[in-house]
Amino acid sequence: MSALVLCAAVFGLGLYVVLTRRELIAVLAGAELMLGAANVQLVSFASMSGVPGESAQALALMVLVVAAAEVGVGMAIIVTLSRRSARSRTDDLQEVNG
Amino acid sequence: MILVLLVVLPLLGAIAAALSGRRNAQLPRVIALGTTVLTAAVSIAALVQLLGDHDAMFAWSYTGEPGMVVFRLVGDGLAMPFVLLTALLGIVAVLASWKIDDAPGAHHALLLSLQAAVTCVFLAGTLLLFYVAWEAVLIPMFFLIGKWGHENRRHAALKFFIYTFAGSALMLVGLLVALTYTGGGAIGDITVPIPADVQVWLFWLLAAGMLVKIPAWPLHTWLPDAHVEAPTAGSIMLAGVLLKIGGYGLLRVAIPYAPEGFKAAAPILAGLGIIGIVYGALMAFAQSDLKRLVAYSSVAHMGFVLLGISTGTALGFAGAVLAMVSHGLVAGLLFLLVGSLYERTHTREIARYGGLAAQVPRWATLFTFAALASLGLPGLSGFPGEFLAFIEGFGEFGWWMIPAGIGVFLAAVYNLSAVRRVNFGPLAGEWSSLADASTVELVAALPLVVAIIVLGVAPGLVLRLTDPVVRGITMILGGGS
Amino acid sequence: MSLDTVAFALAAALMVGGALGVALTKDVMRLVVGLGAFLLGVAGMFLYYGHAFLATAQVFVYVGGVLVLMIFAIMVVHRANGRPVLEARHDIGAAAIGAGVSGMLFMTLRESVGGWLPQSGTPGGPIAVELLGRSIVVFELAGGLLLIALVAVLVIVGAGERR
Amino acid sequence: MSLLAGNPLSVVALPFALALLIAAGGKKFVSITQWLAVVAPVAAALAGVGVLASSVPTAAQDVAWLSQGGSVVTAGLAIDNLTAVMLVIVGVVATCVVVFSIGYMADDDARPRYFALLALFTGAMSMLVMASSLVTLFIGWELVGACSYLLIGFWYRKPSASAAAVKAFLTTRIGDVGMLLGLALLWRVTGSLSIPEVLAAAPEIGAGIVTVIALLLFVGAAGKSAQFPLHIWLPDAMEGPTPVSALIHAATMVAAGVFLVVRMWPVFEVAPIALDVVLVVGVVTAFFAATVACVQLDIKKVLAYSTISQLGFMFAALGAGATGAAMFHLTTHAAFKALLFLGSGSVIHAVETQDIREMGGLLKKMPVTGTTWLIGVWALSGLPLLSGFFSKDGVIASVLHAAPLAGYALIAASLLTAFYAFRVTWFVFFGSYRGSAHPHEGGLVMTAPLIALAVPAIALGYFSAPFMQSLGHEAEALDPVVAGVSVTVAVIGVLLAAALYRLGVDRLETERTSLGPVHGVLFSAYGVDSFVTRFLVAPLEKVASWFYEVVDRKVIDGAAEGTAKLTMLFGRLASGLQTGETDVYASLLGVGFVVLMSIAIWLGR
Repeated sequence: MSALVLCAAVFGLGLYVVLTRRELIAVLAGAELMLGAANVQLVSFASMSGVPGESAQALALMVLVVAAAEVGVGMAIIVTLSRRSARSRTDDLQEVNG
Repeated sequence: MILVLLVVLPLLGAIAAALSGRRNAQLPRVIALGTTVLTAAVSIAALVQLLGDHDAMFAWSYTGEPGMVVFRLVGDGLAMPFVLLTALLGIVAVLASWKIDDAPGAHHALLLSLQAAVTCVFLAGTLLLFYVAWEAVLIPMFFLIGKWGHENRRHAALKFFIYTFAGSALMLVGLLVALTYTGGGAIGDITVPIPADVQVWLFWLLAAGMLVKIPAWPLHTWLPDAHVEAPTAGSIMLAGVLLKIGGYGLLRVAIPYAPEGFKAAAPILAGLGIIGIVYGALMAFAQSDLKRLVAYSSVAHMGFVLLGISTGTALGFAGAVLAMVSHGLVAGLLFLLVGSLYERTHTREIARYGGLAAQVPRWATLFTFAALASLGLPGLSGFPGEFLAFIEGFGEFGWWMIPAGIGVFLAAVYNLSAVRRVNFGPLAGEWSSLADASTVELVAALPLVVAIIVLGVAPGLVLRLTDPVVRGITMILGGGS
Repeated sequence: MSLDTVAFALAAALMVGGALGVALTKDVMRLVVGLGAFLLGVAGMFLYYGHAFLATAQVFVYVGGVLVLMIFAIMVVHRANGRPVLEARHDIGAAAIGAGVSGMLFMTLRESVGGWLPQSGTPGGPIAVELLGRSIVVFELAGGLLLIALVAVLVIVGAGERR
Repeated sequence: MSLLAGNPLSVVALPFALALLIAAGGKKFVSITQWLAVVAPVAAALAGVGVLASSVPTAAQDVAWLSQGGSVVTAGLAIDNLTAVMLVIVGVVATCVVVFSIGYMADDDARPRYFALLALFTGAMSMLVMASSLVTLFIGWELVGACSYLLIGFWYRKPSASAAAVKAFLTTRIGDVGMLLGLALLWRVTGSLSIPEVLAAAPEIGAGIVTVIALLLFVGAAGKSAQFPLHIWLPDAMEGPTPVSALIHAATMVAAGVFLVVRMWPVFEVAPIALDVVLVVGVVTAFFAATVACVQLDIKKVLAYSTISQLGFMFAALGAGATGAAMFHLTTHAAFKALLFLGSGSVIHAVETQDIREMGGLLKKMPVTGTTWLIGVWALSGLPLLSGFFSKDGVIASVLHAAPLAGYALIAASLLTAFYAFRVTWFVFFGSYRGSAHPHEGGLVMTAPLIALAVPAIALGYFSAPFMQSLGHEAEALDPVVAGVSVTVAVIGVLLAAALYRLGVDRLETERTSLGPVHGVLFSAYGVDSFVTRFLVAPLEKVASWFYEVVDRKVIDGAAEGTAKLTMLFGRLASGLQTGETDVYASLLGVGFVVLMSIAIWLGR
């Protein structure tokens, strides 16, 4: 039960980081936090509800892979953005709102 | 099979007109005229076939594999007068837009597809096809007003589209509810009667789209704007036929599927009808724009239709059908004349007209004739429908008919004042060189004039057709389901 | 205080400490260190639940790969103007939203443990069998997709280089 | 004869066909087709005579005009004695008018339209008269109104003519709406509109309802026969060509009101209150119109008010229950009033003005017109030996028996009648010619009809007995006392007019000053006309435009357009959220998650 509290708290913290940090890198770190917390949560659930370990592990692995890919792509974007216009602050990037 | 032809033929014509439009301007007009004349011939053949096997309705349906009726056309006594009216007005509309020169191909294609869609509404055998055709009517009309209209045509086209679309959205909900209960999908075969308490709100749901279309009193403000901006042919089809699918829908769908709901709603409908008669006449009298005047007169005429339908008696329905067919002819003729005048004078301001009878005698005689028909002069088509609606209305609602009587008087007021301000009095200087109605316009007007007189003298022709269907409806209303 | 509760406490402390480090630090390197600590904590938790393979994978992929990548990215991005000062706009709104989400997360998940949430879909096992068994093709396709994504990364980065 | 009498439909169809032919003929053939216009009324007259001679009413040619689901509205035509009498009147007068018009309208360029409309009118009038169902009667009723509208506004270039035409149609239309309501009430109560059935069912209808029906039908009759207060259109209707006034506004259309009451007599019989109303309205109109006629300066206006007054006499007789006397007076009135109108037409044609101050001494210059006018005026005033004397005497006798007070009013009215009739006669036909034109007698085409009409004006009085029998009434003998009184009163009127004349023409000018305010009141027909225009017509325009500006544009259209604006407003609000900062989006996401999950939990509880 305590794992539940922990992971939820860390997830909230990760979200806080995403919301408050201005640098893309920090935002990505926040995302990592959230993903990690989710992973732990997943695993703790699997053990609690008697699901065979392998499937939990398989799923966690999948999340891991996805997280890794995500960081990779995130880094690439950061690098290109910074190289092209030296802007890595979320505030400057307003084009999103169409 | 003949029914399918009625719908498909104009569509083919539309495609042909659109394609040929690119090469030269004259070809699409000829194709359009040919198609409409052919469709008229086919519709007469359908009439003969209907009369042949003593008024049995004949249907054509294409059923999908699990036996679900997918596409069904029904030609019976109630639909046939409207189909013939559509065919006739189709010819008149094509003739009226003979001198359209910007993209004539597209214009005639849209006209023909509009005619096909409307015919499909009248012949629709299943609820779904009825709805699909009902919506399909909006599209060509929207483009006709939007592209070939006058000053602020976009606003009018958009308002027309959204207003009617909102109404028909409610109607769709109603149709779906009806479908779930009856399941059959084919209009008319109500195997399991819909429970009474459902019928009460079901009727209002179904009637919503139709009241917007008729137009009933508070839902009418889209009509003057649409008419003022629409091109002549657009106005003819809009007034002549599009307003009828509302009334037709009430008779064909709303009442049979929700008779209890109709009985509860009848007084309100009658009230709306009577208000419509007086209000439309009053508005028409206050107009300074000729086309807007005719548009409001349509509101007044359709007020009678609503009154006729709301009486719930056989003669009341007959009066409504007669009033609708006659309004189609009269409004068609009026818009043809006003449109042809506008093409030559480029103004619709009544104040600037005066004494045209001297300058354009043929046009003036037709306009006076149309105005007399519009005020319901006996001997012309306006009278039987309105007379029946009036006396049956009196039978059902008693002294509430006094405002309707005042409406009849106001009809004479605005019609005659329009004739006086346009035709009589000294000739306004600026029109001293105005040309009289061209032969094309006269040829277009002739069938309408003849039909107005024939329908005025012998309304029995139409009544004979609608008799079996109306008996069915009154039987449903009478309790037998 | 049995051994595993100690392990759990340690891992939890590592996770929370790392997260707080990421959240509060001004300096970017300290942020990376915090993230590293957090990831180690997560690996510890996996161990606590007895998934050794997962823990090792976690360490390899994350600590080894991701952190190094981040450091490189930081190096590349901030070559010109030295170590940037991480500026954070701590505002109550964001904190409230974070707390709200975590609280709600906690409540809903607690409910689900109680069996309230409807058991949707099949349990994990058959998916794995399915995934690696008959629909191996799909699995491979997913892998291919990831590969393409990575290649795309190179292309994006590459374009910048040539100019 | 029998062919026409045999089937009434031909009597209606023939005039319509002729009208079409004349209109189609157009200007080229008008000199030939105008004679066709004569055929229509002759046919009607022959049909009438046919039935009267054989006195066998033709069977009704009924057809189920509107039938649907069991209930039927029949329409049909039939000729019985009453119809036959009316047919003869319409036929004779119309024939004379058409022949007269050929001369009168000789130099008018729109003759085809004129003669076509006359033929159409004859057809419509005969349909009205021969109707065996109230629907056909109503159709004829309104078609006659439409023809009168088109004929009054014949010279449409004159704004006053087109205004008068519209006014005529609208005022009669008010009456028609009343009648329509009466028909609707009859339809609801008796379930049928065919006249025989309705008349048979009349006694069983409840007293209250039958009175309302009778009153509503009387409103229609009052509208068409220009009784007070719906009389304002008749004086203005003089804008139309004079032969039209002679035909429509003297003999036929205005008589339709009286015909309607006589035709629907069983309904009126059981509604005594309605009959009292008819009596009162008749007497008031008779007296009021007679006073106004005394001060008119336009020859046709005098005749118009005289017609209104004489119709008042007929309605008074009907009110008193004497349908025979009323019909007899209607017949004689049709003859001599048409004669007077055609006479005035011939005078106007000669002197090109309608103002009696610019006439005078025309008896010498236009002997035929003069003498026939004298015969007409003699009959109108009810002086002995001519038809007016007999019919007016019958009317006054019956009214005296029913309501003495009303009788005295009618006697006073007939004094005034004699006065204004001879006032016009002295100033127009005696003394010296004051005008600038050089008057001369019209051609044979114009004088023949005058003579033709003079004959019945003279002789008709002596045929009261057979006339009454044909209508199924017993012929009462002449009441000596009433006859004596009315003759003396008439003679007084004549002498008064002579006295006025002896004072010389300027006397007409001084009339205005001597009578002072009274003259103003009388001249403008008690201001009824201006009252109506000021308090009914003008406000209608204001109300209509206010309704349009405020209610339609702002309220209803506003509501429709308003919903559109509202949706746009919401659109703009929603777009405010898309600021572009990613953290805003993320926080929205978070808030969304919290809200949704709380709902899920709350529902799941």
